[in-house]
Amino acid sequence: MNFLASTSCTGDGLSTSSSSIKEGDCVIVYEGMNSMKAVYVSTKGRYDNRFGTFKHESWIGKPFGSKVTSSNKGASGWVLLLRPTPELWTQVLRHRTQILYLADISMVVTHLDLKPGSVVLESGTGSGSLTHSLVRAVAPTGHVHTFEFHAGRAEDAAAEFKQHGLSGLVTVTQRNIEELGFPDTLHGAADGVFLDLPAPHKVVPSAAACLRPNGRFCAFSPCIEQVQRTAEALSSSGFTDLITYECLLRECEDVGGVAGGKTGEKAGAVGTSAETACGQEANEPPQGQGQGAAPGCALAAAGDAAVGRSRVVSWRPSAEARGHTGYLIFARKFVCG
Amino acid sequence: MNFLASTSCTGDGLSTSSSSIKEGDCVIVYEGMNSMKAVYVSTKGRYDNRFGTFKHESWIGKPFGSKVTSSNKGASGWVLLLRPTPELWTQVLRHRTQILYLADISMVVTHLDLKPGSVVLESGTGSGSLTHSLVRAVAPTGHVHTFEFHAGRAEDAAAEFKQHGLSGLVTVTQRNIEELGFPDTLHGAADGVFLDLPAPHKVVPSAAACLRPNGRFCAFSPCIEQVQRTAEALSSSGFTDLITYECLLRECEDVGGVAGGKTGEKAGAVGTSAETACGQEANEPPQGQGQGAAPGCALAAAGDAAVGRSRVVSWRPSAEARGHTGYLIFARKFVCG
Amino acid sequence: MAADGLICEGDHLVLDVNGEKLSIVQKLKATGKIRVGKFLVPAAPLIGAPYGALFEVTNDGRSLQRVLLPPADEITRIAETEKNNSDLFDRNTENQKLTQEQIEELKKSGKAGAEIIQALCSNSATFQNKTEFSQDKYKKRKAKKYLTYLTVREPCARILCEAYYDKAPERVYNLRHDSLAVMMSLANVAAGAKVLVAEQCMGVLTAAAVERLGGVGAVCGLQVDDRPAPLDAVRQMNLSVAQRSVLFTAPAGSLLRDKEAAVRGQLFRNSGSDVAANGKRNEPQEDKPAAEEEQQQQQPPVTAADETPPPRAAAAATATAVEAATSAEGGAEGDGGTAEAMEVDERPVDQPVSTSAAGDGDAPVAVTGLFLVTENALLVEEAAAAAAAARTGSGGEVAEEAVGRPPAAKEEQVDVGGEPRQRRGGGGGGGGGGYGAFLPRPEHLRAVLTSGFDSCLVALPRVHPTALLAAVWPLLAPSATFAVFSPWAQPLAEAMSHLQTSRNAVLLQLQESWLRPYQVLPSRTHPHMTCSGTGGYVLSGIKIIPPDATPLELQLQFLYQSQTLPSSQNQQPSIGLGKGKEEGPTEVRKEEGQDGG
Amino acid sequence: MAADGLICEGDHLVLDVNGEKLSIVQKLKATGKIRVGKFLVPAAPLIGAPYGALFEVTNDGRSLQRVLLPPADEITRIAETEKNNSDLFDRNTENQKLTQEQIEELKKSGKAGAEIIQALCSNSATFQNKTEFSQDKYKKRKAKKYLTYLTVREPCARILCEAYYDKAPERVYNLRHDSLAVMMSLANVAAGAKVLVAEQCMGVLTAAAVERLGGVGAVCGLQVDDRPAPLDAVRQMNLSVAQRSVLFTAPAGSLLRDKEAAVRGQLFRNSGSDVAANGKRNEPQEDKPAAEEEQQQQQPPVTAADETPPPRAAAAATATAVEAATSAEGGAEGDGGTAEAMEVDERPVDQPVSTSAAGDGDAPVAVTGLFLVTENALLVEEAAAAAAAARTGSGGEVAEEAVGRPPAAKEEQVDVGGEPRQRRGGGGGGGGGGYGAFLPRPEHLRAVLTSGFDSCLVALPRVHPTALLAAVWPLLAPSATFAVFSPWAQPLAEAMSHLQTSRNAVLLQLQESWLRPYQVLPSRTHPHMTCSGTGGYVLSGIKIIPPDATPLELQLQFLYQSQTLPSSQNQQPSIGLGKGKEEGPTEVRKEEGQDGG
Repeated sequence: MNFLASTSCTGDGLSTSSSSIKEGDCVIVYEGMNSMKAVYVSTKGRYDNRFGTFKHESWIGKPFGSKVTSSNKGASGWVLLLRPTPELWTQVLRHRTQILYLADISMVVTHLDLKPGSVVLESGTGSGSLTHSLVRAVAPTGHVHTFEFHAGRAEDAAAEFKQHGLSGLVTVTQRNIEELGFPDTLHGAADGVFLDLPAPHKVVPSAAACLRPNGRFCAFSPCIEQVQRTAEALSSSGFTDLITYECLLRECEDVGGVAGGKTGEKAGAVGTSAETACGQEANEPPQGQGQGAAPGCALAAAGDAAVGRSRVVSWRPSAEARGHTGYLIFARKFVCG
Repeated sequence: MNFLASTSCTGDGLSTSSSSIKEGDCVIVYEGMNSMKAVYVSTKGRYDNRFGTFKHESWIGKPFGSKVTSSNKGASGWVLLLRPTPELWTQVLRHRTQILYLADISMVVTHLDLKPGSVVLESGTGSGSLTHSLVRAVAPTGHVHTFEFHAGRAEDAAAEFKQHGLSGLVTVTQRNIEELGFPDTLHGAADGVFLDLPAPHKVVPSAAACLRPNGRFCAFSPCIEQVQRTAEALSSSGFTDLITYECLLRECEDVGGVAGGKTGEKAGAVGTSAETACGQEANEPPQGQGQGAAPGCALAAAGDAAVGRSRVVSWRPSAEARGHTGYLIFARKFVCG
Repeated sequence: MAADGLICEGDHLVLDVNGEKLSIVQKLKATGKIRVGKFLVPAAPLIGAPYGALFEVTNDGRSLQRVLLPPADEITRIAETEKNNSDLFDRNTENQKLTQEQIEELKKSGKAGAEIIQALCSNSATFQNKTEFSQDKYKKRKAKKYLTYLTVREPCARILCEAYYDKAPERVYNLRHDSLAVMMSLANVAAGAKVLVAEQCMGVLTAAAVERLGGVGAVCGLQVDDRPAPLDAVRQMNLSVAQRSVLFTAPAGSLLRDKEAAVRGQLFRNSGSDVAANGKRNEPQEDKPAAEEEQQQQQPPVTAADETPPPRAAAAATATAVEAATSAEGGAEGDGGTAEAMEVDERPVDQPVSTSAAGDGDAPVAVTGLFLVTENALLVEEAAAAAAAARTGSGGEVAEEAVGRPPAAKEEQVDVGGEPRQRRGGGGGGGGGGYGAFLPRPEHLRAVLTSGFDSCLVALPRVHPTALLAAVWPLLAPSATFAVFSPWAQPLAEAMSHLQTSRNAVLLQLQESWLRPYQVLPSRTHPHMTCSGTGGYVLSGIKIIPPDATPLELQLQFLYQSQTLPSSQNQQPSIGLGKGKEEGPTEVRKEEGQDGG
Repeated sequence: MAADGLICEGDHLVLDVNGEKLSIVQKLKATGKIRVGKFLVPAAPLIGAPYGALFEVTNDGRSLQRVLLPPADEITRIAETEKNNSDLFDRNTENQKLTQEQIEELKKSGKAGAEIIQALCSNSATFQNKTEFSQDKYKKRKAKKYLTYLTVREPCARILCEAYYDKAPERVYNLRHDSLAVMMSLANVAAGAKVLVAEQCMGVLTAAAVERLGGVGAVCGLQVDDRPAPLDAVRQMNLSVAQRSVLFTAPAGSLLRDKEAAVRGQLFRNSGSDVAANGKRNEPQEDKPAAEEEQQQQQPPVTAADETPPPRAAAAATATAVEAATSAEGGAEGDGGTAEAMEVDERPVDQPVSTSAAGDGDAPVAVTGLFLVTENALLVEEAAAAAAAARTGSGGEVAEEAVGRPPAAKEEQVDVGGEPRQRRGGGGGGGGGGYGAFLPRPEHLRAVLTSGFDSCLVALPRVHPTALLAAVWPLLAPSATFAVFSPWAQPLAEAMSHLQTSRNAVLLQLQESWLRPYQVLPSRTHPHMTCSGTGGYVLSGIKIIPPDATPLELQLQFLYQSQTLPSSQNQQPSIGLGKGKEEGPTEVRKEEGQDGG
């Protein structure tokens, strides 16, 4: 019920429910960077992990972002309770299919030009990873029509959306879009269409029929051959501005600091070098060590003092990386009339 | 005459000529990062630029890496004279065609497993950018057979190799390799084959005939469709271990330092923090500011003191970048016998 | 109906010329001219056309003509060619039999671009021998020269980001559209959210946040400098009154002080004596929405509130309160007395809070929407300097210098788009304002001060992110999502390390978005040969209530739950900022006892 | 003949299993066994086969069988499928009708892997409904499980780099083969070059340099630490005597002192009194090549000197001088007295220079190839500390600590390849030596000391590159090309900035190599889904004689041209290091007056 801030807005358009946990809420239980679980809060519910047993009851009323301790006697185990977001959901959801991740999702939402009020079509629904982000983008007044070939997956997705309080914003339909295209009822109704199918080129004519003029199209394909066929189909179906992107997020790791706070001398040294910071050229970035303050910034000096500035930090790109997810081909429906 | 150290070796295998400039030498005249020219030294030669006139005569006997001043009266213009390398040549050569650059060249040489003594075939010669690196890799006992469709380009390349003293290491032949394949005389003679042609797949059978068992093949193609066809041809011509790479060098720019040496206090501060450097965890990189010395390194402490360690440096990737050059497909000739 | 409505007079536009170059037109005038490539043509044909419509510059270069069918792509579909270019030397000019004069004559004779290109091809000595792919390339190159197509785009944050990045990447610190997209996701910006934005990227992040809220929620543009940051992107979108109403700007200092007052429970009482300075303090009033409604009724009828831009006052000299409240750009056009309207937080204590634009009438709240606006700036400076000195031992002088601001805000001509633009855009939906200033609605301010911001976007690359995050930390609600942008990785890595140690945040990630555009054409598919090398770095995470909070920290954490500090902090007006430092990730450096659970 | 010769007993090999995993075999024994995937099989079939040959593990998992024809790739060639996987759930085990017991039975029955895979496909409930592409994927996955192919590769620096990177990237600091390739280019490493290498990446850079020289030129492995760096990669290649002869190792301190002596013209005179310490100083002798020839004659006849690895002594206990000179791994196998052979520069002054392995006979030069080997280590320490203190004002303690080394070199088990290996590899072509130590030939030493190194490779990520470059700078000839590797960009950026300011180098570039492997299959072409995220950063440049050298600097520059310093530096044994600092980019900080010309 708490997935989107906009679904729990009061009259003034500002959410009030997001601050504390209620029954029925989806909570992301954080045990570690790679150990999170989605839990639906019920008064009788229990959460068990290696650190102990946690009673949901004790979570209710706590603000999201809180640490809660295990109810075992004498146990000191704890977990964090985070407010769900589509990004967290992507990390905890049950994989029914391969899913889209942050980089591609962000590109799809942004380059489909989705806004509150937009109507967007999606096929297939898959595990609903992207769908949550689409819903977030078009809420509270838009709608996502999502289609899934596989009946079981369609059902699971619909149940999930309902549990997340999104039923009013998304409709899941079981349908073979590659063979049948989108329903006629959606013709001329969509601001955006997104396809993640083995043969998106087959659906291009139907997508063209559904899109309003200037509406935007996107297909995700792991292989370049699919993109080539989709591009051909788009060119011959009244689309323009074709552009194919590949987008990856490269993570930086090994961000380790030599902990500061050891010596008074250091702080003094930092102060000395900070003294010269204002003579720094404006075209230089802020410097955490040695030179910290951007000139003329009211917060920098105080903030840097707060930092202590005695830590030395290094980073490098992560050694293991996602090398490829897929290509995103975008196009715009030509504005004829 | 001075392009390769190995061509001017004395009996003990160590070059002696590289230290000073002689008549006939190719010299890279450096005026700036993006302003370099190749000049062949002759006693009567002159080099003119906006800073003045430079007489070659005054260059002779100077060590490579020297600064020379203009011979104009009262002029203070100067240039640097660098020893030529294949990398510098790539930056100064006259473009007769599109050329290969550092990243691809390095991959080709390394993944063809070229060593002194290797025999390698190249088509086409183009502007000779890669050829110089191939020659460097196989010298002093190997050979590069390079083929160029265009007669004029073949002649130009041959003249260039002669001027660079490489005639004994490289043979240029005018020949349409796509139509005719490599000459029969080279069958079974090559350790490596490199193709940069519009339709490399046509040449795969000929390449297979020329390569020794376990010999390596590489083709450079800007478009993926060419790679796909080449891969098909390789699979059906007794090649194995197919792998396609794309390699780019990403430049870091904006490396600006806040010049140090301003204050005595700074040096003192640096000393203080260096003092704690040995307590630094071994898994941390060396730190230019604040923490400088790797533990237990004889040079680090003294060196860091030398550095002064009062500069703060920032960098970021260059905003404009080469986005793509081409794909490199490598394969190995199967070892049957 | 088209997805993005029709082009109206007064709209801002993004012009896309030949799919290559984006430029921005502000306040389209039906009688004006616009620059399209190298041509200056009357803008009239655009009015009433749908967004996304295609136009062509006529052969004489003097007018625009609507193109109603997609132009043929003229792409060769063959997979393989029997020709090759091996015997061609690239000597472009020598191979063309037509002289430059002849080409000029063709153009003057009124031939269509397509005809000229045909003539060029048939008069090229080498064209017929080129491969079909090279012929395509040749024609395409010529088409760019002799055909000028214009697509008119509705300005949205994404396309404005692209336009800025292409034209003047340094003005947006290389913030590329993909990094922007990722930040919006990671910060969970959506309708209903309360978003804190601190940026100096031409307003791109603020615009994106406003766009994503769709009129529901609140966006606070935090002012950390001595003057409001430029919000060009916000002003260049055709926002409706409803959309724009979510936005307000606030100086960091006053917001922090308001926050502190809120947690002390003193926000809505007139507590005169507890602050050294006193000024007019206006009680929040709830008549604001009514005022807005009234203003909307004064406007011409609109088809859809969300899609039609509000009318804008053409001139500013005689702005009345009502005009100021609805004018987007005109409000503070002048200088002198009018300019003061935006310096809400900066004026000396004894100068009364007033604004020439909106000082009376039915929008007084809009003017003094920040509850504690009359704090003496000098006091803040001194306190900050003292705090800094106490921490560094010798940093006092620095702090003072860094905090110091010129006595009067100095305006700069910011002309990113390359288009002529006004020196100052006007205020937001709530009232008139100065350069970059939008005044808050009281319900917004109350909401963000009591429950905190859900979401935080930062792109102030000149300010160290550690410092900035420490400063805004008290404003964020627990479980708030944040995303910080910088073109440099190192400061973000430092901030990340700091947050890791502090244990005030989880799911910390420092990422670089890597984007690759492709050419997908039959037999010619490859990534673009040149591309942007960097789109910047993004540090993201989620604020938490630190698990192993010490008693002191726990005490401070309770502030979020509106408990009262045991000791009075009244004599220390810097506590708003000071708390940020204590509360922030500064002091907590412990070993991770348990892997997060 | 195959391009890479035949596999011989005693060779080192790289095993490539199913094109997925590389492992290293050291000193192949005809009677031994090797691990291939999950199987341990006799190595005998490998002997005499050509490098690059393909083998298959037999069905019983007990032996290797040569494969003489390339296995069919079994790749579907269709472009489009009419099927789709939409109604399949991925429940691998449930869909397979064969039980694990049945599969085991099939295996025991001696069925070939291909037959088992066929059985699995026909017993899969979903196989027939899968798309052809999914069928390929399924078969490929099963093939990896039931078929084990082995390709035997000749170890070269590139493939060793790949093997280390895959197995233990942290041991090579993420030095990836493409970065290695770029460094070789940028440093202009080629036959005839004089290459200075300072690395701690398992010898990968040293091995690559030795390989590229092909027996012509010189490679000096610089020892900057208290003990020689591991050179595993060099030892794991099947280098001929000629190839290996180019390599020697030298402690930085002694090389710098030798350099200083060389520029004073004192290198080849017995200058006893000018150094506080004295030891046995052997005049260089030119009878070394003769000794080498003699040793080669004692070996069995070889077909091609370059391609056949030298015989190696199996045991080390009774090593004689001759054996030591030709043994690659055995020389210093023991400990105690034998181990001292490698500590040429480290022993106290009053201990005579000797080595049990090569202390007499016809290779005395090899033992004392560094001309000034008997410097008192303590003196060096004190001097370095004093120099450091003089510069930093307070760094003395640090310098001492950093320079200080344990009295006896402590060996570590370095087992990157995961294969059993000897604790110590032996010396180079010139004589016996210890862990990582190869003694120089006098003509090499003379050449690099008089004219300087042409080329410099650095990969010592734990040492700040600014410091390292400053230290080795005097050893480089003008116009020398250098390439410095680090997994971290920041230290390299600092070094680059330093060099930019110093104006001692041009063409400075800081680059990151970006590598993308692709799967190219019909209708299934895409970059690999997972790949290595970083291959490190490379700083490169060319040393020059600084254009605006001050008189002092000019004076120092002349040292390169073998001129004599006006004042005697004899009483300052630290000048070798000290000069590095003065000569290096430290002191010269000027504005660029003219754009390089």
